[in-house]
Amino acid sequence: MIAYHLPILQIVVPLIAAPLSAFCRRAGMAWYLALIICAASFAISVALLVRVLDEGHISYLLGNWAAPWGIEYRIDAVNAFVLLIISGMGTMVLPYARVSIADEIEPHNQALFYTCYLLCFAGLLGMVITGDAFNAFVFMEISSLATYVLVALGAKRDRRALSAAFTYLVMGTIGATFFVIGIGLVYMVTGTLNMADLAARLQGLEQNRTALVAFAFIVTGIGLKLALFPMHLWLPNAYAFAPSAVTVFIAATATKAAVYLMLRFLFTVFGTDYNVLGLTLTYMFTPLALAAMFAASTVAIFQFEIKRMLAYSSVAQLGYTVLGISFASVTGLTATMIHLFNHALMKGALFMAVGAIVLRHGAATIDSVRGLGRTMPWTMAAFVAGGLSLIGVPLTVGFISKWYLVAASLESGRWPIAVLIVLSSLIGVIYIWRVIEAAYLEKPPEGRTAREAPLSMLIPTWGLVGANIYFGIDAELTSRVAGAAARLLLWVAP
Amino acid sequence: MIDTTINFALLLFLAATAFSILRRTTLFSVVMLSGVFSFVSALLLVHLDAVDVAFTEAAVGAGISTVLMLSTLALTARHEAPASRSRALPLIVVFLTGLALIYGTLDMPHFGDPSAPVHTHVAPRYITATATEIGIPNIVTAVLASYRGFDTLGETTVIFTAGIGVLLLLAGTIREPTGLRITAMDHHLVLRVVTKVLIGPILLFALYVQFHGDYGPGGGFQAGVIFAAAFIIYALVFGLEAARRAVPGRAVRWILAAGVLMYGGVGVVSFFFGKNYLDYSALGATATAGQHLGILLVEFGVGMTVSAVMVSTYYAFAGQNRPIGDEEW
Amino acid sequence: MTDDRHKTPWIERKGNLTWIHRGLWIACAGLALADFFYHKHTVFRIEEFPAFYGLLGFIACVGLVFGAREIRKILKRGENYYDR
Amino acid sequence: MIAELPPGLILIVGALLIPLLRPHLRPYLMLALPVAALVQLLTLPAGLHAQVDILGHSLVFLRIDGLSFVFGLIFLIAAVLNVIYGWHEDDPVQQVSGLVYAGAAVGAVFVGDLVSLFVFWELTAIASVFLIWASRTERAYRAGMRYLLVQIGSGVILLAGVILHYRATGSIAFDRLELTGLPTALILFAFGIKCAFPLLHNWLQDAYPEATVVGTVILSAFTTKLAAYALARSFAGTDMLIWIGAIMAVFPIVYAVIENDLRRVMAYILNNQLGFMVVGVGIGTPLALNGVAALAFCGILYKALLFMCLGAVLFRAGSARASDLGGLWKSMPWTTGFCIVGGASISAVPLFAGFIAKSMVLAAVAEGGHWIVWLVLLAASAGVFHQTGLRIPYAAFFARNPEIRCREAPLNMLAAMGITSLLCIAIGVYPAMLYAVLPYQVDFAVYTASHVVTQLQLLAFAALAFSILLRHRVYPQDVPSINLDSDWIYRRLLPAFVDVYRDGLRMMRFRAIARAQVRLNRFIAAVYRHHGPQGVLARTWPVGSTVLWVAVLLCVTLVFYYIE
Repeated sequence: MIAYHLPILQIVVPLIAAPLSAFCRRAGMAWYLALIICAASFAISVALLVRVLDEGHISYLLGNWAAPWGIEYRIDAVNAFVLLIISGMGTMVLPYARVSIADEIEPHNQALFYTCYLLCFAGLLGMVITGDAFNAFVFMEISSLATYVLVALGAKRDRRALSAAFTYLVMGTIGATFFVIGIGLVYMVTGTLNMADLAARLQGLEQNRTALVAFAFIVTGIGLKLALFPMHLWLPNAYAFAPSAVTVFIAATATKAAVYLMLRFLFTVFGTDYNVLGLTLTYMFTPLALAAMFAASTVAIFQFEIKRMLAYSSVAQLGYTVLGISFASVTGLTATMIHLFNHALMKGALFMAVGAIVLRHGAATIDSVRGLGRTMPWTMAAFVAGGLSLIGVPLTVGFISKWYLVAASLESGRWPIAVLIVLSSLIGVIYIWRVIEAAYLEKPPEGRTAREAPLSMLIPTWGLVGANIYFGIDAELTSRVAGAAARLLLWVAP
Repeated sequence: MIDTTINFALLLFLAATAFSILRRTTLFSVVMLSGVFSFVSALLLVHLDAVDVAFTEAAVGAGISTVLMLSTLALTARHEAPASRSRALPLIVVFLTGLALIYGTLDMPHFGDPSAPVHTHVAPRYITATATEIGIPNIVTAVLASYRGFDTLGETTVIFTAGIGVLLLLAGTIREPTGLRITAMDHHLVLRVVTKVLIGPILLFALYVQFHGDYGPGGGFQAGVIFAAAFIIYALVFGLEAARRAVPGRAVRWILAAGVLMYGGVGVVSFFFGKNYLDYSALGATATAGQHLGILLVEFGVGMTVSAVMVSTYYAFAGQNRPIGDEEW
Repeated sequence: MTDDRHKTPWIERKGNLTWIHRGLWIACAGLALADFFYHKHTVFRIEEFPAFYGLLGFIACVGLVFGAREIRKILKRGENYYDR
Repeated sequence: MIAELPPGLILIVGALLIPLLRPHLRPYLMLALPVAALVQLLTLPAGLHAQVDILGHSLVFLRIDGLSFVFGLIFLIAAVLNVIYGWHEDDPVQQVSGLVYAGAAVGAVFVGDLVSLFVFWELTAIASVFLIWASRTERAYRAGMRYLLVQIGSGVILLAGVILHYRATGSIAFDRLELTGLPTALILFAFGIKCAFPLLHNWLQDAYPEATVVGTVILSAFTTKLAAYALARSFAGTDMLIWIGAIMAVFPIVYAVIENDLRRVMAYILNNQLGFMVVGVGIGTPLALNGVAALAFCGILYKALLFMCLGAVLFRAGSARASDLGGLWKSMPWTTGFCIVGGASISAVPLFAGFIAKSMVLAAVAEGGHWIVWLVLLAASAGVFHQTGLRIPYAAFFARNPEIRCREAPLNMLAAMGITSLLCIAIGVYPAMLYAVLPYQVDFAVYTASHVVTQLQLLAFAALAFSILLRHRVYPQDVPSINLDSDWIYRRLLPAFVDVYRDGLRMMRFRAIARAQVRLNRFIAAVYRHHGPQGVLARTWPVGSTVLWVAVLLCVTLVFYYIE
């Protein structure tokens, strides 16, 4: 009975918990509620993934209205995997968030913060789980609005958070509007909003210019949402000025959901046979991904604030993700899917470590981490481990991602890209090294009384570091799911 | 023929308004013009037979958002800063993109074409089956609240999120009430009397729109906005403090959450009857009775959240700074 | 004299050092000559060269020191080189 | 169960109990642990014990055969000696880490699979770094950090190799490996780092001299010998190793000559001794492997002895730098004597331990017909004598520059040095004692006239050379300095590269910005002419530009699609 309703419970549990938590007067209560709800949500997504791997796809009809008329939830290996990433990271962040949020947000806002967090959480899950194009837009709106607010809440620490959130709002709204214009246009030529139905009815409309315009709008709109270079300008500030816990959460999940939507529309809705797909991948995605990998990494080298540096690194990492898409091969999409997971782990660990530094020192700049190797050994060790993973050192998840990417580029015969992937990792070494150098080889400034971060922050951080290493050694599970997802997207029989 | 003429006239008027908004630098007139723009759009929507949308557009676009923009104006400058960069490049880019888009539209189905995919695939079922499956005459409401009821839950949550955002970002900065504030429009006797007379009917109308949504144009969104409009008028004329005394901020916050809870909760109830989420047919003796009840309840939830968000947004905006004095109007 | 002996131990007196030095020369000569009086177990032809081991040891050490002196010119740095 | 308890585990578990005891009781427990482990080792029969099956693979924690027995034995003896030497030390950090380190090394010697090897491999790295950090100085902290990075790196590479090897062959057995592809190459590389192969060596000279007095002695015994054991186990007979070993035997001596810090001189000599072992492993015949085992056995003893002496000097005189020392023989006569014994042993003077072991390796090299390597090794052993047999005793105890007065080393240090010296001499006099524990049947006579005379010749002439060079003041002066080594690559070159790259990019960026600014200024000026005084670039610029990008992208894609 419950098993049957799991798909909708995945969304409804956090969605209903959000207004409930708005009744909480004290932050502690709201936090407990959020923690329990997110953990339950994580359990549900695990159950869903297991079921999907066993049975193939699951379909759930909302209001019991048959598919093209009502809204359908459709879960397969692709979105079950992304659901797992989002709910897992959402749960990991909460124990971490308590101390960090108590420090970084005005006391009277803390209870409602968790409401907003739950909304964002539910929104992201909702846009991933659904099989209906318009429903995806609605939930994208929920998550986006909540994210803008969450970012703006960084204003207590730094007033620039407000303008960062505003920029993000403008860009995000343009992205969402483009997306909904695209959906409107495909609705115009097909008369349906259900993704599976869309895929069927778009067959034979290859030459239809309205569909082409829709395709362009959707790709550009989601591209904006996933910070496809050069449409990434909102991202660094948003990540840098948001409260630390929020940075961890959105860095690990928000762009992942957008990448998922991109994959869904490119491969499931428009399909591999769509005439301009190859064109888009080769002439738009490949160069933009490569540009992101190099330009954003290079910008990261010059950043003084570590959060901002990591944010630019995220843009570069999204370059890897998009590069995987651009190969349009099973290996390439496996690389993308696995990198979604892996990048969430490594950036989660890194941003958590940086958040701990922010908690103790009020800021995380190259200056403020000087000598921290000794005063905050566990935090800095976690940063180093996360950094190694980001660079792609063997035995970390970063290596697995790059391995698949390089394999995909060699497989497609584009070996210069493999060389570029390796080269761009070397740039990563430089900016991570700057932090390590400051933390371990430089003396702390006089008169600093630093303590190690509280255990409630260290444990989730190290949990993620452990995951970085575990899934870096035993990539069996992730690569199996990612491979299954890639085959599904490309309509290849398993 | 007459239809086409009206359409063209309205569209032309819209374009003219938009263009003059672009040209203005006095923000006050820009706000007023955008109110006009919304009104014309509402008219256009009425003419397209989308009366539900027209309702919302008129109430939100022309009414409440104008008020909110005016409150914002009170906090910022009255004049737009002159553009600091050349407009040539953006203009060229926009022009080219526009051309490309127009070229793309040439393939669209013609306006009102009965053989367009929109009219042949999903829509026919809504038109034919609503009467038997849902049992209400307003197909728009049926689609909105039942067939695609989950989208509407999502939209309500979007509004809820916006409300939470306003509370988080603005409510904390509301200033302590001062004596000065209450004197806002005390000596505008005519206004006070007219407002007092009007508020009752407006509230009643809101209730009508709310509960009559199954049969005629209307529903939770429109009703919520109208309801909120009544309050905002009251607050404008009698001062924020008076409005707060009538409905305190805390109550608004509760209603805000309760609306979404109500909508989401109705969906949960169907679980207990072994039905899928948001399957209202379980709620009544017969399927149509259940649908009817369900739609009524969720629309009420929407109305609660929408009106609460509007009111709390106004509270938050208007509480930011000194009220606008008479001499400034 | 006795006092002097106490002050500078035997090993540190100039003359005795010279004797140690001379003793070394004599020992070396003796060992080199010994090569002719026993059966040398050899693997390589070169081992049969008289006093081969001695010469190798000598050359190796001198070469080592001279080589090191040259290399030092390139490698030597101040003691705080890395701490700067 | 007790019967199969791995000796290494006794040390590790026991070490964790040490902090619980009162300070004055700790040394007794510390001594009891390796002794108990030794007893345990001697009672265990040969074969595989303590196997654990995990995920279909059996992890073997205890494999006793000829090779592992001799290494385990000497490791435990070294652990006993270290405890005695460090008896006076009251520092729980050093006490625990020293024993855990020894236990990990013993554990690693007895494992039978690569996964367990990795675990102990990393444990040795982590436990040993505390011996360096225990100096509690800034220099030691940094050196320890670098040491840890290298050691952990070695472990990580090992694990990568093991995983790939498992993928390729399905086996995790820690046995002979063929150097055929990337997996085994990675494993060899990992061993090579720990064994201080040329260019991978510098962590040793960098870190060992920074450790504490006791710590350096402990460090000298285990890490590199463990690597030598691993090489002998897996890569015996790999030709490449002969040449690597030959290079290793020579070039550290050159550094030793010009090095001022005597403990660092010893570190270079230690590296050179490893070279002999690596050559032996490369040859891989039973005689050669016997030589390697014997060399490791004796090497641990006499190198520990020399480090102990230098440690005692550092402990009493406060420095171990050649330029600061001299004339100590009067103050520390016993230490002087033990140092000479150690020097004689390492230089393979007949009747001392080194003679037995080195002869075997040299004989094996000659037997294999590698005449260049043979010559190189001979020359290297002359060099070793020149450094450790002559220079260290001379510089520390006999040189005349500064006269230092201090007390003789503490009794426990003297006892440890004395026992070690006795062992060195005993092995040299009764080689059969050592032969009995070597992995293969020994069929080698060491005390032949030929061996003795040729060796004496070599040594005497080397001594002559030393004395001539000293008299003629050709010998390089001992002055405070350091010499560049391969660590320069990561301590100077790489950071410099990073700086250059960073600076280069920064320059480019500045130029680009400057150029852009010129244009921007013109542009602003143009706007200024047209739009009045408020033409400042506002913060909205990024938003505007992104929107512009979006529009451009949309437009370009659309046009592209239409053309298509």
